[in-house]
Amino acid sequence: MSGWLAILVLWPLAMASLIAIWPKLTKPVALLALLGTGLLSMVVFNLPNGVWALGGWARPLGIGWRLDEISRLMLLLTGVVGMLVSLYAWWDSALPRSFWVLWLGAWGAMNALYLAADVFNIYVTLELLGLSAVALVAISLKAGALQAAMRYLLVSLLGSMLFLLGVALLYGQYGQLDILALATQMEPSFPMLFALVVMSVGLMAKTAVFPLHSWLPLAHGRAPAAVSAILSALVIKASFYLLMRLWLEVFAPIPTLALVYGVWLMGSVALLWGAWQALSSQQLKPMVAWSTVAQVGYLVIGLGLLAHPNTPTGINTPEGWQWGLLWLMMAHALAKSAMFLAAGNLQQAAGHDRISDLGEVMRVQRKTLFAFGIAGVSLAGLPVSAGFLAKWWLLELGIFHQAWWLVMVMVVASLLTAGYVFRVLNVALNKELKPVIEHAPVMIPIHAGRQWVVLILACLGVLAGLQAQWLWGG
Amino acid sequence: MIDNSLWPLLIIASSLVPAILIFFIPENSRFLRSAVNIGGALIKLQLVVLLVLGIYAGEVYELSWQLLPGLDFRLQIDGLAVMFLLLSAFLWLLTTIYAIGYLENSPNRARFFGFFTLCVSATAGVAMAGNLFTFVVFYELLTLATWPLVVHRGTEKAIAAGRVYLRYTLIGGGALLFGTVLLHSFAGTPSFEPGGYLSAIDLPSWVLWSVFVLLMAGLGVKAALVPFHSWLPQAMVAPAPVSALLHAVAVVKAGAFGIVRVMFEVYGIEYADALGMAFVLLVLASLTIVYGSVRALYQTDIKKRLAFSTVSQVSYVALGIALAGPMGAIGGLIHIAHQGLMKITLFMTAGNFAETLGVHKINQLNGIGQRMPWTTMAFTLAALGMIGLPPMVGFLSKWYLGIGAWEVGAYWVMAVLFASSLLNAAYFLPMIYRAWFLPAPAEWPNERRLSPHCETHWMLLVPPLVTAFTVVALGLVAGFALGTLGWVQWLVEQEFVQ
Amino acid sequence: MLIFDVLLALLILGLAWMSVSSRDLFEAVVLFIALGLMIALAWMRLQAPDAALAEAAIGAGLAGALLLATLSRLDRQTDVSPRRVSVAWSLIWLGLAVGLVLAFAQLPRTGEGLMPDVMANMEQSGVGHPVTAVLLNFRAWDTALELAVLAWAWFAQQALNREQHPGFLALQGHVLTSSAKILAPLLVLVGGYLLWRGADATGGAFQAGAVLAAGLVLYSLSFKADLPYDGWQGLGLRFLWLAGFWLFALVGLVGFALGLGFMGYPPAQAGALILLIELFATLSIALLLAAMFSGVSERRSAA
Amino acid sequence: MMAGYAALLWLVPVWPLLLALSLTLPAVRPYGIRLLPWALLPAALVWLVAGAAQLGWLDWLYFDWPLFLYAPDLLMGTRITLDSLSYIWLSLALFVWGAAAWHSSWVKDRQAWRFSLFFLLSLSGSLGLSLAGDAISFYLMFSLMSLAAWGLVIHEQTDFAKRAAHWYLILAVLAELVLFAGIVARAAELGSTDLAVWAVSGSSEWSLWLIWLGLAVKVGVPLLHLWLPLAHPAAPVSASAVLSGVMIKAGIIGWWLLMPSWVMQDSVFVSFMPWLGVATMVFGAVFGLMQTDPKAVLAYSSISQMGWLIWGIGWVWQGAEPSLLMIWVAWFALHHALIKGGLFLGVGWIKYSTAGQGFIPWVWGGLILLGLLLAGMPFSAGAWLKMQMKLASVDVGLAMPYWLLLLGSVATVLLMIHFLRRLAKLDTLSPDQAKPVSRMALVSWFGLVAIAASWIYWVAMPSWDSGALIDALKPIVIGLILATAWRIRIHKQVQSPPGDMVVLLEWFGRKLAAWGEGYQQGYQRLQFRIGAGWQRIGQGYQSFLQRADTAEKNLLNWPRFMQLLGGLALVFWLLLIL
Repeated sequence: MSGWLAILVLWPLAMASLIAIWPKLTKPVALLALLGTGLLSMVVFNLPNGVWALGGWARPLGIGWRLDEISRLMLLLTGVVGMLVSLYAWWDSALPRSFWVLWLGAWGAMNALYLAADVFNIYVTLELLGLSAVALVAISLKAGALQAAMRYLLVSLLGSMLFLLGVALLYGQYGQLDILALATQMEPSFPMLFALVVMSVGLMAKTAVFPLHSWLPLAHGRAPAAVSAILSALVIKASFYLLMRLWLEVFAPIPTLALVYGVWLMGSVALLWGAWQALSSQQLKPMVAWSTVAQVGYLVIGLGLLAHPNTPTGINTPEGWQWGLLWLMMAHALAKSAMFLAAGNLQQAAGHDRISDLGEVMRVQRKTLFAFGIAGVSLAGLPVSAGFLAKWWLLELGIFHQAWWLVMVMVVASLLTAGYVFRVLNVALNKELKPVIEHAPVMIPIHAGRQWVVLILACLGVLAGLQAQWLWGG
Repeated sequence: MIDNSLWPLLIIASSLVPAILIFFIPENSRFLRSAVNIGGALIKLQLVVLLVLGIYAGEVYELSWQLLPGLDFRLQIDGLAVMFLLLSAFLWLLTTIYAIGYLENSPNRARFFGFFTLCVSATAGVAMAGNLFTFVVFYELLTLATWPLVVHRGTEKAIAAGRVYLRYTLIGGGALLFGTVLLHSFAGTPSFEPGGYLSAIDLPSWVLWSVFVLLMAGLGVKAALVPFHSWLPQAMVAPAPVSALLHAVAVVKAGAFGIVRVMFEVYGIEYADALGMAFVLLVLASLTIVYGSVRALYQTDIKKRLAFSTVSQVSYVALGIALAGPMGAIGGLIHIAHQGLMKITLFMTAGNFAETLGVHKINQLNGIGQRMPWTTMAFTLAALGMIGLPPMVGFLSKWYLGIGAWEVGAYWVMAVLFASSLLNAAYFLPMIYRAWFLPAPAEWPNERRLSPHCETHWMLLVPPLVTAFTVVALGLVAGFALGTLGWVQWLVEQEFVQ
Repeated sequence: MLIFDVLLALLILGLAWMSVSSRDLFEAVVLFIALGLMIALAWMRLQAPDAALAEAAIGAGLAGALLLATLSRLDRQTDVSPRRVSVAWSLIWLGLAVGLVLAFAQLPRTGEGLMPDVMANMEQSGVGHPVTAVLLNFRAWDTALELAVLAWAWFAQQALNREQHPGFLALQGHVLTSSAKILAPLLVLVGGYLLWRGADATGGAFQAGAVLAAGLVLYSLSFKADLPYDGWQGLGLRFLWLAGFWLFALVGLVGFALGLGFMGYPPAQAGALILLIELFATLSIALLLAAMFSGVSERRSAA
Repeated sequence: MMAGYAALLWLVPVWPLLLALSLTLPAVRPYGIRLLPWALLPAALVWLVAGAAQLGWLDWLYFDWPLFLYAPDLLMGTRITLDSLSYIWLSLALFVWGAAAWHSSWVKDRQAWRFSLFFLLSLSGSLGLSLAGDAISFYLMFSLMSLAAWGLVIHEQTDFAKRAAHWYLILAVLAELVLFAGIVARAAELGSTDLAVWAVSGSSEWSLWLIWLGLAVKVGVPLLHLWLPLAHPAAPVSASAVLSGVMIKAGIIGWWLLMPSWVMQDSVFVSFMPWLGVATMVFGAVFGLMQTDPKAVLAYSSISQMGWLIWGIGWVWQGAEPSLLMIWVAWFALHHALIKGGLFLGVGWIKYSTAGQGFIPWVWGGLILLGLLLAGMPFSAGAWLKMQMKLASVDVGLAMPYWLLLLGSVATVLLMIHFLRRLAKLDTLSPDQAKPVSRMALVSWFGLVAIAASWIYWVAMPSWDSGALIDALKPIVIGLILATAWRIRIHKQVQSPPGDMVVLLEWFGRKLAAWGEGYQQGYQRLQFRIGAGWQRIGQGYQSFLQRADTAEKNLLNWPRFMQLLGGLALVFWLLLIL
């Protein structure tokens, strides 16, 4: 086992601790933290696969860590997006010091989570992550944010508890907690069915899958932009990643066709519901947040497609179809973080985020606007972008399963996505739209670096659409 | 010498890099921007000309890499591509000059020229796309790059038009994507090849037909086939260079070009004919041709009339392809270039009228020939070409289409051509008449002195004159091997030889 | 005893329901505290006195006090709107409860879990009690992360409290003050005992920390109006918040450096290291819990 | 030498185009009219050299005769043919256009350069099509000529001219398109555009019909002639002269070149063309007599004369060696062209001069001479050609009662009498309205008259026996008697509007326009209704969007959330055990 893994987890936590202990060092330490963690994830991404037991105890007894293609990619994604968002936050003077402590804690927790191959350990990391994330939402201390954080806290705890319940059932059934071992022993039985159900529901609540999404637009819409970006791009991915592990690995023999159809339905409704809300939203950040609800629908559909009993595994290249789902996560993470950060730039500059009044600000912040546009392109699955490839993959698999209605829904949802993205761009380009408020608000200058960060994130989403090959090493 | 596989990238970069540069050039550095603009256009033209020679010498230019398992991103330059490339590079240069003259005093130039240039990259990509997937990528990219141009003026009307444009093109793009994925999951996405690749695979007929319907719906939107055409006349609120480029090269041609690719190099025209698809397309194209012309007749706005004329004229390409014979194919393919040249002339001259004199309506054209003889002459030549009079290039298209129709025994298509030409005459000749024969008004709606010597700014005047000259010259020397006709004949030989 | 167990179980359920369904918040909090006590009893019945103690200290004591503190800041304490019990709601959760029971009922009874493994490795663990071995050695990473969770929970609270008045309601009275004088040292003593005992019997850092924290809270409740240890905001205290986790992590890293794998102990020094870790963990836990309870704000400490 | 000559040949159509191009320069424009005669320079040179070659004077130069040029790169392969037939077409064009070019100085308004422009374009087309050796260049030249002539027709911009131009354009474009369809069809069938191939290869009847029809408009076949009596009078005189003298022949040339003249014997065309010819002769005359404007009379006379050519080409096609027979028809065309050109220009002299000018009586003399020539007086080309054509047609085997032809000749006589009478009735101008006289124009007119009277003696040796003379006199005598009888007995001008059926069509057109407006209104109503429908859909969409908030509030409810959570778990469970 490489020490890089431990350092990857401990580094952000250490930096966070430093900040907690010496608040005066916040800025330099934060920079050190974000660069270090980002680079470490790149290093780890290039490590070979492996499974290790912590503390030298053989796996069923000790806690397992593992590095495979999926976790590596998740780590990289978290590292890159996390680093860029952190840079943005670094330039955002409005964020309090405690942001760094909490965010770095969440970052460390995510890294630990992706490495963990032990359901109980995962639970613990999930707790750390959830706790930090909830606090991040409320960090602005606005009344709405606190209320949203409260709701998020309850949902998050509920989700964790349900997960823990499943862990207990797993332990009760097989007497161990190691994912790899569980996966080999798994057989359908009533307790296992139940475990799958409660864990899935719990994680879905944390991922904000329709109809358990209601906390998300509040939390993500009201949190500071950097936090929203982190939550939407990364945090919900962590719980979705677990869902993916459970469905496709731990409980792989259990999901039935009926469940798959059910999940498709949920995803489809999520897509339409989220799009509907996003289209009707009068404010920018809630709109972007609603878009997350919709996009989670894609993730869930993707999961359903993969869990479909007929899905061939291992066709084409190394690990088969699962790449698409990862790709989808990556596309969404890049695009959504860019969008949220862009929204943050606009909101801070204008002092509000009423879409119809943002025209002036958007025209001034050209880079931000452009980034918002191309992030929207990736989100809507228009080429060239990672989102396009991901959507291609979804459609292809949908057609493979001959789920025509699903394919139609996905295409329509893609168009709806374009609809709400371009609604914003329309405002930017419309010179005749008069603001509701007569007196022009003073525009607050934004650090130039923040515009660049947004642009880089969005461009990464585009570039990723051009070269997906390194992912599977083909 | 550069590796052949780098050429496609060079071609794209030659407009992509300027585009990115332009985005970052400050609004007021007029000279720098113009230099980058024109420099890029010149380099691209130069590259394409070299390519033409290379292709003629039998060189192969391809570049591909795997994007997803079983899915390649593939660029390849064949004769068809290079024709479209040459057209776009040539017209881009002219339109850029024109656009500089047209827009250099208006706001948001960096944005405009950036997207304008980006749009050409996308067009180059469409031309060079080596398989259906790559084609879809660039096709959609084109939508995205052109949208900011359509709404450039930022008026409510422009925004509304942009909305309609997006609605149509994105939904069309969705259909196209669906069709492409559908086809991919049944037949994979091999590269385009003359004669098509589907005839070799035994696919169920419902797949073939659904794919066909989806692809045609997707391509038909951009190619403005009835009933997917409504966006086009609305998109006329865009600045004149945009209309010119949109209607002549970029958007509608991308659609038409896609139809060519699909019919020739995915299905294979003989296979499509045997399946009955060619006939469906033929009927659709015929309907569009007649419908567009009829609607054009009723327009009072110059640009709107031209737009409906585009609806009608672009379908000549589809018509030629759908005739499923070599002669028809020649007619369709040369019309890609010919319609481009003629329509861009018309739009640029219309833009000159609007920009110099504030003339937007047809009944304001009276006597404009005396005030702006050069512009009006260019307009006249292009309009006569549209009608199909020799020696303008329009005649060549119509000639080969007619021969193609007769060749395959589709006599009713002759009637369509006849009706279309008649209608073309009916809506273009009155304009010409007004321009030259009626007395000029005492005062123009909004006259501006753009140049002390010329009738208008030289940057506005030269491009349409050059294209008008090309319209005549290419028609006159049609037999020349490197002319459009010669080139297309060479292409069609390849297509129909096996 | 079966009857008692059944009654206890029913009482727990009944208290839980009443607490949830109560319209008056104060009543609900009181019922919640009672519930905590009953659960502590249940732990006792399950022969887990350490858990029982922790539950009593945290679940009933600290949590109850926190809730009461919160209550004092709310305007409306009684929910006057009519409440309907939704049939669907009840049925759904009833169904799930049935499912849960069925699921647990169907678990294999023979499963011993990891117990054989644990027992087989007790020798190398450096401690005598299997639970401690699991918590501090075999699954040390879990425990370390739990300590981190605790620390970050406090950070989270700090972040949220940074501009607000600390949520503490002075509950003190003379009775409290006098009882605190007696109880506080006792609690410290109990804590130390639990910690030391953890090596060989049930007990350990968490329990000890919790009890210590309770003592601290009690102390602060009785002597200070709002902030129990204003002066303890110093560097040392901050170190101590994180000491438990970082000691763990550093030992883990040393283990890695020695080739024992991350979170591995050198077998020879395992016992001593674990005791050291436990000591600091206890301190961390106690301080963190106490701090969270009293809700120290940075600004106030700075002022 | 030959190369130079070939280049000269190319210049025949190109040179006028270059001159036209030069008119785009404002500096050249004032000299527009004066340029016109120079446009014919290459044509004249070619004519001279080729004439000399035909007479054998250039044998020492090894001059190729006939001459075929081929330029593969130009258009889709362009061919120029100069043989004895195209030489006749060329001479015909050269003389009439030449005279007309000199006479154009009457056009002296501000837009004169525009007249020159169209004159040059049309001239180029006219010369070019005489030499065309392939279908495409024929079509190109034909349409160039036809469409450019529209500019000549409309030039005066009076209401009458506009109306005439309107009809001219409609029919010209229609004809053009029909012709195009026919040419395309033949090209598709034969796979070649070389007219030498076309002449000897048959085609489907459809394509031939299309070609025939397209050209028939130009020829002025009854019912398709609508434009002709409008356009010829409306144009300035010099334009009328070329319209009636030269351009109208393009139809005949086209028929000859584009139809498979060598294999027409059994086609349906040969069976009706002679009859159509005779009908046209009579038709033109009848309607001509009902005109009051002398130029309209001349226009109808042209229709009538075209009858002869239609009739002629009808039997030429039946012959075994049509190209030899065609010479007669071509000569007749030349004959008519020269005379008709002279007549139209003469009208100009009468119209634009005042009575006091000394040359007017001479002009009258010339006009009467031309009238007699056209009527076929003895010793005239007309009489001799008609006689020879009759003989040739009998040889070929055309069975047709020849009194019908006599009828045609009589019709011509009557028309000429009518024309001169109407001309005499023309209002005289006051001296200040008169246009200045150009010496060159006057000379060219008299030259034209002289050539018209004498050319036949240059190219052929007509021999006159008494039978021939009597034959020639017959129609003149009958015509005079009839005219006198009419004058004595009826003495009434029966009138028909110029363009006869056009009036009907215009009435129909107005009706159509009214319907069109009704349709437009209906369409607008429909659009309005559709717009309203869209608006309603839009409003529905908006309110649908607004409902989103309420819908979401429902989900935000905590109990609802918990219910959903539990419900979802149950549903999953059910789905798993299903």
